[in-house]
Amino acid sequence: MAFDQQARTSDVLLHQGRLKRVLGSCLSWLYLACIYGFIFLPVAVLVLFSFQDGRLPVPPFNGFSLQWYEAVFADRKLTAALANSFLVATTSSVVACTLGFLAAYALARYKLPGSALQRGLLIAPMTVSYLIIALGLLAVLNTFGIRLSLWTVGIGHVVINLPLCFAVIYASMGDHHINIERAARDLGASDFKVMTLVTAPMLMPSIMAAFFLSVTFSWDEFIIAFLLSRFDVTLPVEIWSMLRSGLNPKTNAIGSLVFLVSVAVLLVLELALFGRSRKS
Amino acid sequence: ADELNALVWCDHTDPALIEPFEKANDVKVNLKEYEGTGAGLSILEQSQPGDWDVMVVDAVDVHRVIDMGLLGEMPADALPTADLFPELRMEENNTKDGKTYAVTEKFGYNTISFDKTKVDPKDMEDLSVIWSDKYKGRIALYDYYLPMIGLVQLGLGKKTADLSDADMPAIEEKLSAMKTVSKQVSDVVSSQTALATGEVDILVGGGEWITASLAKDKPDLDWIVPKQGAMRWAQSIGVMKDSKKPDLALKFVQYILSPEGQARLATSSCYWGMPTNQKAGEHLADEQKKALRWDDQPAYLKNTQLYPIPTAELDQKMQDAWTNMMQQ
Amino acid sequence: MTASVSIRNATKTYGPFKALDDVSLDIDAGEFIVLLGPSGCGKTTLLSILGGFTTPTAGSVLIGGKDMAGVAPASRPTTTMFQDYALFPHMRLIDNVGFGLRMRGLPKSERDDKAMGFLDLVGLKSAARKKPHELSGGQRQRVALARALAVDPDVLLLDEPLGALDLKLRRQMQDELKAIQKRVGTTFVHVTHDQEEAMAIADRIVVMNQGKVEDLGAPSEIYMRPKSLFSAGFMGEVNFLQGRVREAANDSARVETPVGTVVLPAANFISGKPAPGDHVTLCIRPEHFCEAASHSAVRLGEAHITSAAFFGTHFRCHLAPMAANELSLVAHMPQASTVTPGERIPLALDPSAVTALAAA
Amino acid sequence: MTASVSIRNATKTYGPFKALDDVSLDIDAGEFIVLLGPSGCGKTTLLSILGGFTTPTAGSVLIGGKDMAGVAPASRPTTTMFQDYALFPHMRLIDNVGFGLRMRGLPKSERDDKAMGFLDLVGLKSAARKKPHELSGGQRQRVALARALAVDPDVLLLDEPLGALDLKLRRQMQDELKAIQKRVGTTFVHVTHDQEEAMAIADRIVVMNQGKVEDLGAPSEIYMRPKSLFSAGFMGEVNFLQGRVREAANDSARVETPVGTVVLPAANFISGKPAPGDHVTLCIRPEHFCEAASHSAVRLGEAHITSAAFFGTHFRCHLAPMAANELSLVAHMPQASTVTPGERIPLALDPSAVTALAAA
Amino acid sequence: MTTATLEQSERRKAWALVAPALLWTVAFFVIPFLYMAAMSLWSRQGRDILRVWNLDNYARFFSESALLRGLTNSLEITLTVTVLSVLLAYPLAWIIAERVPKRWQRMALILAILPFWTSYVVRSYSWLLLLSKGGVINQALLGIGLISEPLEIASNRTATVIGFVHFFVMLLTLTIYSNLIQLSPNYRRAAADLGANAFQTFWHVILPLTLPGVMTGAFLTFVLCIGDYITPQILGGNNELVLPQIIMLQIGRRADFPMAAALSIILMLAVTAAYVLCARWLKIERA
Ligand SMILES: Nc1ncnc2c1ncn2[C@@H]1O[C@H](COP(=O)(O)OP(=O)(O)OP(=O)(O)O)[C@@H](O)[C@H]1O
Ligand SMILES: Nc1ncnc2c1ncn2[C@@H]1O[C@H](COP(=O)(O)OP(=O)(O)OP(=O)(O)O)[C@@H](O)[C@H]1O
Ligand SMILES: [Mg+2]
Ligand SMILES: [Mg+2]
Repeated sequence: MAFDQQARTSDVLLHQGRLKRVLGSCLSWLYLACIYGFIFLPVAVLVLFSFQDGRLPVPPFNGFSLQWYEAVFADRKLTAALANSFLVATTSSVVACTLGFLAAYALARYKLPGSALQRGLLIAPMTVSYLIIALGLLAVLNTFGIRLSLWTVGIGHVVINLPLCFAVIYASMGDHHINIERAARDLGASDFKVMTLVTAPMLMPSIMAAFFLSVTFSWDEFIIAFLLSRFDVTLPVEIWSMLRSGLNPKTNAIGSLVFLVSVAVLLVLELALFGRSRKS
Repeated sequence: ADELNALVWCDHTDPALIEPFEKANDVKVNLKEYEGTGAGLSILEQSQPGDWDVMVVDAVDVHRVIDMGLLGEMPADALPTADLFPELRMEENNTKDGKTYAVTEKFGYNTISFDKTKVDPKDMEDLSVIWSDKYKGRIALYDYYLPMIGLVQLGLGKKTADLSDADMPAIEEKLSAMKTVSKQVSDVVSSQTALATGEVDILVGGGEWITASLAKDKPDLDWIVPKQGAMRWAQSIGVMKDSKKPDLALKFVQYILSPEGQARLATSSCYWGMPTNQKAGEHLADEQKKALRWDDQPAYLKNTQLYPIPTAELDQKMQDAWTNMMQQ
Repeated sequence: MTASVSIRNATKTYGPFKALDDVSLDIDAGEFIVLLGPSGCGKTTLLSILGGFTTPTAGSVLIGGKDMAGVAPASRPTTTMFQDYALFPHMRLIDNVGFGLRMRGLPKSERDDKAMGFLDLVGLKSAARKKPHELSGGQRQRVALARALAVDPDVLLLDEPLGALDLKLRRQMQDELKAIQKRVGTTFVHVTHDQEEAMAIADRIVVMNQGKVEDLGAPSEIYMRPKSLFSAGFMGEVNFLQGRVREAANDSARVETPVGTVVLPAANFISGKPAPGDHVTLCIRPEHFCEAASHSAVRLGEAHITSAAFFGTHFRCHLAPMAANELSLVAHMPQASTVTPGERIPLALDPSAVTALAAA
Repeated sequence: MTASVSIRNATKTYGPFKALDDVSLDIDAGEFIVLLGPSGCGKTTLLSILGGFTTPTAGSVLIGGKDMAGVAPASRPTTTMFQDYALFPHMRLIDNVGFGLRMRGLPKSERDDKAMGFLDLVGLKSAARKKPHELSGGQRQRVALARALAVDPDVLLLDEPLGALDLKLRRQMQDELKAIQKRVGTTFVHVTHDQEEAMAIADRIVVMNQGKVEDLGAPSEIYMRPKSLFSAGFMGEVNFLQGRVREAANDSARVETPVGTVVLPAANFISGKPAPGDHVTLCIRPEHFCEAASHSAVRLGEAHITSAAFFGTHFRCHLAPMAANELSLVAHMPQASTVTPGERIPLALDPSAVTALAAA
Repeated sequence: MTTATLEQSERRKAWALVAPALLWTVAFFVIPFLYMAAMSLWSRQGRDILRVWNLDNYARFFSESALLRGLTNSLEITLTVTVLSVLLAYPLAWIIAERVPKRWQRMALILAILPFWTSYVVRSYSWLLLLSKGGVINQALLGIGLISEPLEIASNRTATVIGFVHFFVMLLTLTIYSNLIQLSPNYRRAAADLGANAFQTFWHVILPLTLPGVMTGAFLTFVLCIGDYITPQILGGNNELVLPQIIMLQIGRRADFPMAAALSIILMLAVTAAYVLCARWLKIERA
């Protein structure tokens, strides 16, 4: 009985604290709802009007139609641009990750003169606007008479992604890995084998993170791709010229497609990575 | 397969136009699109000689390109000059010293487009509506300084061909007034979007090239040539002097000027416009002809003027005036 | 299988700082040597000079009689077991253990067989397909050992292999380590800063301090007859008592201290034969204070107990001798005794257990 | 300044898992209580229930006689010193220590004065303007202590405050902690998993295991008369010997074991009065095997020394009794003795030091 | 002898490893940048580029109000965007880290940055459709009677800012969240324990501790925002030009590379100024 009484008074006390907490969390959820609304509004509209029956992706919604998706798949320029984007994104990311990894490895493991300066230099492009990078490259490529192509776009994308890859991989290269590499060397592995059999696999999570970040950035990058390409263009540039050449829901369709595919890839990755992180 | 590099306006990038030529000649046509002569020349400056085979350029600017030594001569008899609308042969623009460097391929008008249910079409007959307060905040200005300044010149009751330094102060004043009453200054798609969403009701600088492709979905969109007249745009196509494949390039030009090519170009996905070859009419559907207002052309041609042709200094001034207007 | 090690005048400087200062050391084949010393004294530096990860600034290392100068870690007959085990986190245990064999070009089936054998040796055969993060600390340590042994080194270098384990597991692993060393016969050089661990496993202990070797010998030798104050203090709790030699005979000497006079055998004077007038420091371990009743004990008057704490096997007391009130001696009292702070007890000492060093 | 604490039937479940299982505990005002137990036994959970960071699933906490249900951490008369110290890295020491006072609205000059005083208490007055990252581990720990004491709590909760320090520093900080507690008189509830630390500082030790209190009492009580097998094993090394009560008198009982028969005082039977036929487990600490010569000792025949290691104050030996060869007993032999593996020695035992628990 | 060569060969190896990245950065970033800096000192005269060093471009920049306005527009918009984004993203990150149950946090975070993976260009354009007079927002608000006249939120600075904020809220949420969860929960407990209320805990402890992360994110926002061309071009309605748009005009309409270079250098100086202002909070370190 006495215990019961006590439990009840403490319940009352708890209740007052809880009221405040409930109010606080209500506000939190409200904010959450609003901001998610804000974040998803353009995507929702984008997807909705990709099914628009008619030429105008604006209200009112006339009805459901897949015609614009058909149009996307029939558009060989668009599919070519998709392929180009994929090629540029993966290639430039592989190059950026490789260079970033090697540099991070050297700077984290060896004492080199001016290593702070080198780190600064490698990070520097991160603090410069893409437009400036693109213009500088354009001017130099012009001067040397190098023809613009997907390659030059790729070069530009490596420039912007290298600092990113370097920073991410360098950050994960803790001193606690030194002994693991030493152990490998001690057991007879050559420098190359240490790097390929031990260091790189060990850092795979962050290398993959750097790679996917870099793919994301490259995939969506416009200004460099715009200024440094000529005939073969990447998706954002193609979309840009589609947008300039007239209004129609095809852009919505391609935007929605890219979104859905990215989300699918993301989910697969997330499941794979999540599965792993849960194990460890 | 051979490759042909063409520097073009966006209407040429429509596969419906290019693919038949590619198939017929087993070539791949690489297209780079640009907007505005300055941009085109800028691309040419960034290129090596021989990079380009064909170029499309505003008819009024052909001489600029010839003077830079970029365009090559074309055999006049290889071109269907006789089939073109007489007003569009434009010898003074396309030839120099008796040599033909380019040929006009498409034309249309920069004038006033509007939503006829939202504005009084009567008001559109006078160009001064573009700087009057009546439709304040409901006007979009097309973002290309040459035709826009030309329109202002017309609105001031002068001829574009006479445009000189002395006209600039008056023009700048009107530009400023236009900016004040306008909602936005925008490129093709933003203009279309703005018209279609009701963001604005009037587009200054628009014409059939803006409204024709929307005709089906937005039948209320209309355009008019006001009583002061309007700008006529015309684009020419020519072969580059340093082209490594002049024959193929000429073939391409011939294809574009052929009745079939002309019909396709006129109704290209990027924007529609009148074909210069009168025979193209046979290949156009009635509905398309109606959207292009095929039958009204004689009247329009009479009451429209070509873009002004500024000197380099005046061009700079006009651009500055335009930029100033936007920043105001 | 096993080899002797000889370190000659090894010095390692980092800028102006001497991490290792003219160290010489001879290790017999098959010996279990422990390098003992406080953090930063140079133990890891010495070990990595042996392993070839660090090049000495001066001096040389001979393993099995061969000079190791310029020989890369991989080519040395040594293997190192690192403090943090340094297991390859992305490989299964069997691949971890087989890594060295793989580098030596053994075909997969053969190296898997051998790796299995070594996993069996350390009792982890059934976990061969797990990854390191699925193991406990003690199990990881065993895998690291198996991996190091798998390449059949002559000398195994162990850098604080038990540092990360909790006390109980640590004691257990010490026994195992010692047992395995006996079985394989390899020379073990083991680094630790835990003197109990050193005593539990070492054939010989090398006490290091500030880059120098302070003491060297079997565990009991170092504990009972430390050659330096540092060594005495590091091997366990100790009371330092300043004294002066009053009389010196051939086999014993009389030392005057603040708490009384003690006669010590001459053998207990580490720094050489005592002479009258010498200043010495007596090292007295807490457990060497004994009940006055004991026959061989020297009485030193009485002392106050200022504080006492029960430590399981004994009470650890702070004593203030009546003769020198300002001194605070630490003494162990038997578990069975009843000690109450403030109490007065007779103080006595077993002279044979006292070591006399030259005064600092 | 100080207050008593009473925990009544506290239970905390996480889903199906009982982190804390019906724990009741009374702590006197001004007492130094140590919660001792292995990792995961619920020490932190209990502490954070006291601090108010966790709400118990059932049961109640009284501090100074007042029920703490629903009272927020800030309003409780407790302060917690966290395992990772949780010093605010962006504040100077003086601001860290003064933080609690600032939150109570003290004007700056006053709180700086007070903070200075507490920094002085922990010997860090001169570092007042430094930031935490400029300090060593031991110094940080002291700042955390000063910060916790500055708000003048009745009860100070310490979650493994010494866990991150090395052994030597740890022993030193233990002494300081104890001294400070004596000075300020605050009730200390201190969590650790190091039994030496617990013995060195506690007035009373609470031994916990799997969410339950296993044993409770003064250090010597728990060491000498553990109330459970777990408690016996956790407080130090111990030999468990299975036995059976043969005869039971009023004040003693005869227990038969594999190594011989022992007569134990009835008081040594923790689980109640022995009756013939009872199965018991005898807990024998290694130091309780003694020289057979001793008068009170019970002889247990002879034993082989299977291995021996010098441990400074003693030799730690593994013995195989002749009577039960499969057993392995751990015994401590005196420092002065000479033990050689393989040797046969007489085995004897001091029965008064043996505890008998109900067999597991 | 041997020791020296051993160390030398180590060093040579290390150089060989950094060399590719360094060379790439120098060849495709440093040299272009220097080249551009040099070019900004040339000038365009009619059809030719005058390769004589002079300060004409800079002089022109400071004398022509249209150009100068470009910089001030850029700065105003960028600062507004940065501040707004931080103000919106911080609470979001905080709620995800604090209020959302642990196992849903990852999900919530991914959800918050999911639109990142629609094409940037399309997304900006989508905002245009949302914000215009006949667009979804105005129609909806008119429909429920909240407003009687459509809001003027398209084709002006408001639209540009909204478009930018949308993008950077996602970016900042990610960075701020990762900072928040790295904080030991004991900081919060210690503050509460010492008598701080929720607000005080946040103000005195959580905020200062996450400031470096916030500043790093804010600086990145600044850099990316001030250099962006797409959003203002699509959403701004050309009613005011920002520096990148003016730079593109120099190239697109006149091939005036020297002027474009000069404007780029000015843009760069703005970024440098921002960097200097928040440098003491920025950190790129190894774990
Ligand atoms: N690369 C280096 N540069 C400069 N000083 C170093 C370097 N490596 C080690 N030292 C210094 O040399 C001394 C000895 O280091 P070492 O690692 O050998 O100590 P240790 O005895 O292993 O200590 P611990 O028990 O902490 O591991 C230390 O003071 C350390 O700071
Ligand atoms: N929030 C939680 N959710 C689920 N289980 C928990 C939670 N907090 C603690 N536990 C579990 O409760 C048990 C007791 O945890 P507690 O932190 O009290 O242990 P501890 O005795 O302090 O251990 P240590 O010495 O490792 O700190 C552990 O098994 C732990 O996994
Ligand atoms: Mg070390
Ligand atoms: Mg804990």
